[in-house]
Amino acid sequence: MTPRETAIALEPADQSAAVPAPEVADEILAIVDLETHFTMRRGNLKAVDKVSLSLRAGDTLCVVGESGSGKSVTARSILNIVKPGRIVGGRISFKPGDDAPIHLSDLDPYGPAIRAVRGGHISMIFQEPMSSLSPVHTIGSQIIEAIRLHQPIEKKEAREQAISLLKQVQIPDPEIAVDRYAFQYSGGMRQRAMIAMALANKPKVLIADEPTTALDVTTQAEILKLIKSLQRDYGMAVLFITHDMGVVAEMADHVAVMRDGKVLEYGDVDQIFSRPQHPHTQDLIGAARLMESGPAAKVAGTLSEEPILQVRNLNLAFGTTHGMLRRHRAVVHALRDVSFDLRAGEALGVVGESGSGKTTLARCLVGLYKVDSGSAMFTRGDGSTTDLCGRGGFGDRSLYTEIRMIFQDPFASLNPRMTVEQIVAEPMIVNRACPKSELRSRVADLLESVELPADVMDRYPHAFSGGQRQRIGIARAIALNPRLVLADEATSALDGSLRAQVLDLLLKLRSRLGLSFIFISHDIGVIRYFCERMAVMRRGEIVEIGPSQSICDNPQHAYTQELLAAVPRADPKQSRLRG
Amino acid sequence: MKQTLRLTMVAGVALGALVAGAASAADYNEAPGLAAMVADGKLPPVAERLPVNPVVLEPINEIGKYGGTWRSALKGAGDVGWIRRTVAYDPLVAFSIGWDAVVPNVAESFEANEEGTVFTFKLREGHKWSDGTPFTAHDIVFAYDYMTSDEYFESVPAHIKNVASAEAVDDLTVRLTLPEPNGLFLQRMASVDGMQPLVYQREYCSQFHIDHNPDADAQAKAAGLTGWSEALYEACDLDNWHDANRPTLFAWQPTAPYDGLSPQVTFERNPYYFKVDPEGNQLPYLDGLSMTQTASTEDIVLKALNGEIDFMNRHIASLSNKPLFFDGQEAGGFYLYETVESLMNTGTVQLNQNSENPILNELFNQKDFRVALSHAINRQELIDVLFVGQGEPWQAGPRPESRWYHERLAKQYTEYDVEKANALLDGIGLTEKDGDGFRLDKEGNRIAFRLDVTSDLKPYFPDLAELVATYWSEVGIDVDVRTNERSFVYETIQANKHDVHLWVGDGGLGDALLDPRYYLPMNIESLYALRWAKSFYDPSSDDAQEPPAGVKRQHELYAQLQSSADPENQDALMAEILDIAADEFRVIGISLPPNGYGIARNNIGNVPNLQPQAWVYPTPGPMGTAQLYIKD
Amino acid sequence: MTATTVDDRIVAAGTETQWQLIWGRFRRHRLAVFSGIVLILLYLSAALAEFIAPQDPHAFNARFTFAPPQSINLLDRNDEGRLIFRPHVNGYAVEVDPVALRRTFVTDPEEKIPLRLFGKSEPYRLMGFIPMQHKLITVEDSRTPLFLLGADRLGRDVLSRLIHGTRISLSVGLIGVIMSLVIGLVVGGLSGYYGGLFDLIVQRVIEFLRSLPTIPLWMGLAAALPRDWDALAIYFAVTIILSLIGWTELARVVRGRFLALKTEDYVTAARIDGASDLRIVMRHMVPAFTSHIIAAASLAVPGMILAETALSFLGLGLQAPIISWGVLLQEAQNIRAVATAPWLLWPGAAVIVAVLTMNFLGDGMRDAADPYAQ
Amino acid sequence: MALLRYAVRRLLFMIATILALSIVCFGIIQLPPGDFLTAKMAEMAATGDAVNVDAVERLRAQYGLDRPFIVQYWLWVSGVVVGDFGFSFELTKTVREVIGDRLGISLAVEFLAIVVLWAIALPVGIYSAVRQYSIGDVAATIFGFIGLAIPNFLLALLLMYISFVAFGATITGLFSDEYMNARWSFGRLVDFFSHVWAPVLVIATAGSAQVIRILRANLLDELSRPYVDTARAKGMAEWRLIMRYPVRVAMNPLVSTIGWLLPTIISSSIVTGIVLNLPTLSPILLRSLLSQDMHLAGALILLMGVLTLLGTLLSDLLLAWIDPRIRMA
Repeated sequence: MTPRETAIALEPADQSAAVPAPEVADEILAIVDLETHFTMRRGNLKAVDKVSLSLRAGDTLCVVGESGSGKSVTARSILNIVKPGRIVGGRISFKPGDDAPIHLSDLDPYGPAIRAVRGGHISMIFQEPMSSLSPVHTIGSQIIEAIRLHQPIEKKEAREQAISLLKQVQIPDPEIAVDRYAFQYSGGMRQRAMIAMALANKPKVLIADEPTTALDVTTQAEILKLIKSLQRDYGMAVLFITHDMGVVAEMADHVAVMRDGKVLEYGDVDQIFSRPQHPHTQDLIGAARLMESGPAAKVAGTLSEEPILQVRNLNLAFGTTHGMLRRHRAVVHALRDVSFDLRAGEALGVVGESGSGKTTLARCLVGLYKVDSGSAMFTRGDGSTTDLCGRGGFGDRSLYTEIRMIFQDPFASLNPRMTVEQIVAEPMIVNRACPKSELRSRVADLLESVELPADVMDRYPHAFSGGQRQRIGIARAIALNPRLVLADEATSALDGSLRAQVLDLLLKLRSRLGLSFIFISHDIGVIRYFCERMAVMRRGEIVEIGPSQSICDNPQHAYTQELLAAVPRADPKQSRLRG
Repeated sequence: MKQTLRLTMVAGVALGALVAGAASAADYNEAPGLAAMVADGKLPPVAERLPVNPVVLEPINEIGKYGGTWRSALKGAGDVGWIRRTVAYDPLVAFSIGWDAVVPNVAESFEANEEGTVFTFKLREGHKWSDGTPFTAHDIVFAYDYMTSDEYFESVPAHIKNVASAEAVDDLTVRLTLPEPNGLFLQRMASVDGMQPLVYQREYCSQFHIDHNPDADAQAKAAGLTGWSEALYEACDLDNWHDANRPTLFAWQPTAPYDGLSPQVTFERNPYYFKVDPEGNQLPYLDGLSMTQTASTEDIVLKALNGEIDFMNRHIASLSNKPLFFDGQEAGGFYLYETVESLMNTGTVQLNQNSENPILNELFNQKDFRVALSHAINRQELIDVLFVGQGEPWQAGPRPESRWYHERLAKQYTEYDVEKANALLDGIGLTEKDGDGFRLDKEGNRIAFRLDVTSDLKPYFPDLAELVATYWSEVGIDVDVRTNERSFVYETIQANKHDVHLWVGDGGLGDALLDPRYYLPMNIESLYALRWAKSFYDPSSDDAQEPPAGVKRQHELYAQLQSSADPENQDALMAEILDIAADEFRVIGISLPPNGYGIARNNIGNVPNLQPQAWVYPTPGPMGTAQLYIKD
Repeated sequence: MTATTVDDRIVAAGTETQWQLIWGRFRRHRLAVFSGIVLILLYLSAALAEFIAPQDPHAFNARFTFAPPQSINLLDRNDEGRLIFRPHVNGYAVEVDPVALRRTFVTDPEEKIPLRLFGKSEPYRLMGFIPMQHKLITVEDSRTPLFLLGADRLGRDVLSRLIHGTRISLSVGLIGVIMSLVIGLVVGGLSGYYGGLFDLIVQRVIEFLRSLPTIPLWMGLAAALPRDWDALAIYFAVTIILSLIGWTELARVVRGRFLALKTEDYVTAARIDGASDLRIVMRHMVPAFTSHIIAAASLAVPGMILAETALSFLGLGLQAPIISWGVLLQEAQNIRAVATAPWLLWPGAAVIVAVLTMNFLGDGMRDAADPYAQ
Repeated sequence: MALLRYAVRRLLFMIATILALSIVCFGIIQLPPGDFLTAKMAEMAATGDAVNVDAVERLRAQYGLDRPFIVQYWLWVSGVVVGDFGFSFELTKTVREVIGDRLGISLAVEFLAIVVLWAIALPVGIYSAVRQYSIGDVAATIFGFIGLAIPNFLLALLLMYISFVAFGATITGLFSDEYMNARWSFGRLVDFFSHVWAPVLVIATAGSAQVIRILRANLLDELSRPYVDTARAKGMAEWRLIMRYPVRVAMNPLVSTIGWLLPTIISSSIVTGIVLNLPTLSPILLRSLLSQDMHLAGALILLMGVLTLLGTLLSDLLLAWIDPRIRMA
């Protein structure tokens, strides 16, 4: 670490608190020894624990960390909207150039002084553009309100400004769009509208709290590009919160790595990526880069040529009705002529953005949805074949012993009212796969194979973190010695290093148990890391299918190319947005 | 005290009748409002509006003055009884205020033939309806013709049923002929139903009659009614006050009709009313009445307490409300006047001696059983609990003030004596008891019966029934008391399905002759022996049952009484009926009800004190409500 | 990488069952906790009515009709004039006012009626089967008056009647809700789980029932009850009538939960485990909404209690000699009682307390019903 | 257009419901033993007036009460279809006249009650959600629920007595004597409001708790939504943003509560109307039920059911209208 960096990025756990923040040139925002606490039932949670950061005018500072690291709370502390938490220590100073610095943390969080800063000098955009916009007010009225809160102008004039803001964020037909509601916008447009609102009063600082996490990767690329270009136009400083090292590499001038409410490391982006100091930073970068390699080396054994599953011409259309008015919408073709083969022991990745039909495909294959036409012939352990999508299909529940599923959301997929033992044992009980007397030891074995200690058996899911829960879900999936596992976004809810751990666990199990996988993900990196072959889906169709590596290296379909191009690389040198 | 009361009442009546007879034409005065109308030529002068020989009403206290409104209240849409009592008591012949004589009223005079079958009433010359048209014998004949025809919408009131024919001898003379002698006919004509023939003005009402208006039926049906008869009935009958256009003879005529919808029913002075005070002032003194229609008794109570009720006792003057009104007198500017209770009992416990249940029937028909149950009741305690000690133990016999007071009937078997009761019950063979101490009947079952009671008539009934049941359980008789809704109770008793019935004691004062239901089974309300009663009033009915000798004798005596026109003879016959009633002891009484009360504003004049309270004698009607006035 | 990485901190012991978690959340709702305590006391006094009530609720006393409440004095002077702890009430001097038709009561400071805790009483059976001879509060001489909340028109002890009324009133609500619950669970569950035409019909029926004005419906049904039923049968019939509408709300809640749970991942997971429909419902769905149902049910109880009083007000429903709050209030629903014997309104206070506390308790339970929601 | 189609479909369904409702209504009235005439006779006996027994059979035939249920129902309902709601035996008026006389004032009282109900429920609900678990929340909640907890008749009775003792005024009815039968004028309006507050208060407090509860729950949900933070980050003042965003959103589902509030409102207005002697349909309904005046009672219950259904429909349509998510999605 260089001396300057030590002064700013502290190791406050063991160092004394009161290191004064040095003056930094062009500093527009200074956070010194910030402490934000939440009062919980079981005591005080120190969400932000003596954090010091500095943001320079026109600069982009990325704060990166996994969930629970305190990065969002730090961002929110700047504008003091941390309810129900409270800032208990430190100082946040906003230094608008010529004027005297404003000590934001000293201001009454409901008072007019801080309200003048909020949305005026410092704006903020959030992770969920849908829920961050009022559902019952037009986009226009929300932007107009933001304008008129800080500028004494007439409604009409504010409306003109709002339209021009929408134009700046590249929303088509801004004159019409201004009177639309959030639900009439697509996800990317909503985030653009949020940005427009944040820019309404030409702020000096824009705080972006994971603004692209909820978006598809292609949309993410557009939004990042937009932020970058607006930053230049407006000369703003941007404080960018993210968990994605790829995004960091694309966006940052400076990087702060956080964990457990503390800043672990701070530095220039190139330096962070090329010479990370802290092991956690190294982990994060390592995990991000891991996804750029294929699986072949990691899986032992050879692939058989025998297909375990032959999917032919699956079609499924939803005639959706929406809302109370039950107005019939256009039919949505969730699956269109989907065909592929899966060989025994192979992992096939299905990649696509939201709405591409990939999850529908998984649900059809486990009998949760009935297809309109097509078949999925599954070769069972005894050599017989069954059409998973046929009439009889899952009427034979014993199929579920051979085909198992891992869910995306480790919180929702475990019954919170059952102990780990009950959850993992449930498939064995209902399928009478294990004598009662041996259940407990079998569960212990399974937990061990997912690298959890056996003594967690009597605990409830709420005691576990996301990664641990996903392991429990995996233990449940392999409990019956299945032959085919469908993993539906199994790692999407996990942050970088955790994701890698779980993927490695799955790889281990895959080779040990000889499992076949259909691995569904929106993250092409994950697929490349885990699957020999991948299928790219878009609007219910497979647009391209083939070996993962060759698709990634040499995509044929335009959509695949677009998809690959949009993936941020965890290497600032490859960044397309800077310079 | 009671003796004096009775004397004064009789004296008051004698005087009233005397003055009424001695009316003379003089310079009449009228209300200022009417005088103005006369001056404007909208009304004929008062002398032309009054009959040649108006009734001179001797005021109870003093000559009044004109003006003011009498405010009271109606409970719900079916409270026509209060209108009858206040506005509409002006029959051909009326009860004296003391309820011991029948005096001329609308009729100037009347006479009966010796057999008591033909009654001739002379009307007053120049008597006019409220619209100024002459009131004649033809109006009465019109009413009788309709009421006795098969087309009459309701059923025929009893006093009309007995009229064979009505004829107009001349414009001012009407003659009623009865099919058989009726000694009580004049009393019936003076009763609350006596106005029935006087409300059908021929000119107005004939428009609804098919004989006079061929379109009447179609018009009625167009209005949603079942036919012309209903339309006529609705427009003109005594119970109906929906029609403000109908001319009347009463002191006030409706302005806002009582149709169940108007929140307030109002009446205004009838400029042609036929009574004057001794100074020649045309009555009534009051300009009008207003009655607020309300669904809630408590609303009326509150209005009374707040001084918004001028003179009233109906609905509100319960025993339990008395302390409330007593305390509220000063604040509300009213006082409590007393009424003489006409009921002879707070509760008549009627064991159904015509019960369909053979076991109970046999038990109830044993006099010793009834006597035993009577002795088992601690009447003094009941009086203390329910009536704050007011009243005395009393069987079902006429009140002490009554002409027909019968001491033995009233007071026998009233002492509380559990031992005696047990001995009597043992004596009729009810010696076996079950584990809970209840006696067993001859088949070895517990003697148990039901008492369905409704709280609608008297709020204390459920309590009274409970207490009686408690006392009886102490002598081994099990009574299951149920508080029930009144129409259920009514259905049960009509079908003679009841074991025991609890009601009050009618026939305590002047109504003893007309309604001696508890002294002998004679009408549908004699619920201790309905089938025997039927053998008297409806012998052709399938349900009629031959009564035992004593009751049979009573029926004979009452038939004689009804056809006797001689009051002395009537009294003698009544005395014999009561003797038999005392011997038979068929109805168990509880206690003599204390006098009732009502509330009157301090500035209301001529409020009667100690007037009898009854329905047949529709209190306060017989006082002549036209003499009420508002003091300065 | 090993099993013990950064992430693998176990945040809590993690062995709390759902009910322990619910309790933890529930405790934060102070009003609900307080209400729960009050309700426990109410139900206790209902269960132990015979023991707690100082007198036989049916015993009348001619001398003390409309006697006002006596207050308990804790201290007394002994023979030497020193203050000592001797709880007592004062006797009354009673006069009959024959004009106003009432008894007037003047507290007699000389007559001191000492109170005893757990004193001997007439033998009775607690809850109908436990023979006992002691009561919570007694007076030495059972003929001396003890009317802590005054007496009614027959000289019966209002406090004792109130306590005995608690038994009926609180159980009407409870039994009614249990009945509603059974109907609501079956109908709502089937409708929510299977959906389709059955769901459609059930939804329409519920909508229809909810559009019926309740009071006329109750009136019609209550008036139609056979009169020769005994008191107990009428009591049950009344609760059935009350639950006739009540079940719709519960069915709605159950259906809603079913619909929500059906799409939960862990229910899908159970299906993929190969669990049968019955097992999915019983093992995975029912435990998840039990707490919601209890909360909804506890919110339905006060409605039933109020309905019972409303029926009594209209002269339908339960009738004396059964003692319920509604029946007791029936005696107080006149100006006379409000003006001259306001202590007859105590059952009204009991209704208010019960309804309020049940609402708060229900709210607290509902807030805590899903301890896993964030 | 979709709104229109939706409305039409709902209307069609409503007609079917109303038909079922009419059977139930007529059935309810027929449930108690006896008929109008037994009830009438019993009542006369109970006021101490004499009963004219012979009339019964004849009148029974006149009114058609001796016919089987289904015939009576058919006669009634076939009239209802063409707008003839039958005849009130007791008031000897067509049901239409009776209802026409009282409907306006009944609706006025109920409408005022809903307005007041909201006026109580909104501030209490908002406050107790924004300040969840504070002392103010506890106090506001108790205040909001006390009206629910007091039986309507008791509250009405107490108000009646308190206003008598404290102000020497009887607040029963809706008009003083001098305005009772008068035409509408300014004076009468003032008089109306000097009376109507009591029943409106009773009815409103009986229903406000429900609304408070829903509003509070909705608002608690909405308060934690990100768009609240967005508004905060814009620099809006706290209360202003709460009123403009989460409250505005939480209000939407409340609109649809109007529909199912109606049965509560109607039920409590029946009891209140009786105790406070309002010239509304309530006392008439009670009386017609007690006297088994079946056409009138049937029509009134039917009317209430239809009003409830209409209210539900209107509030659903209103919700669709005010909530862009439903209107335009």
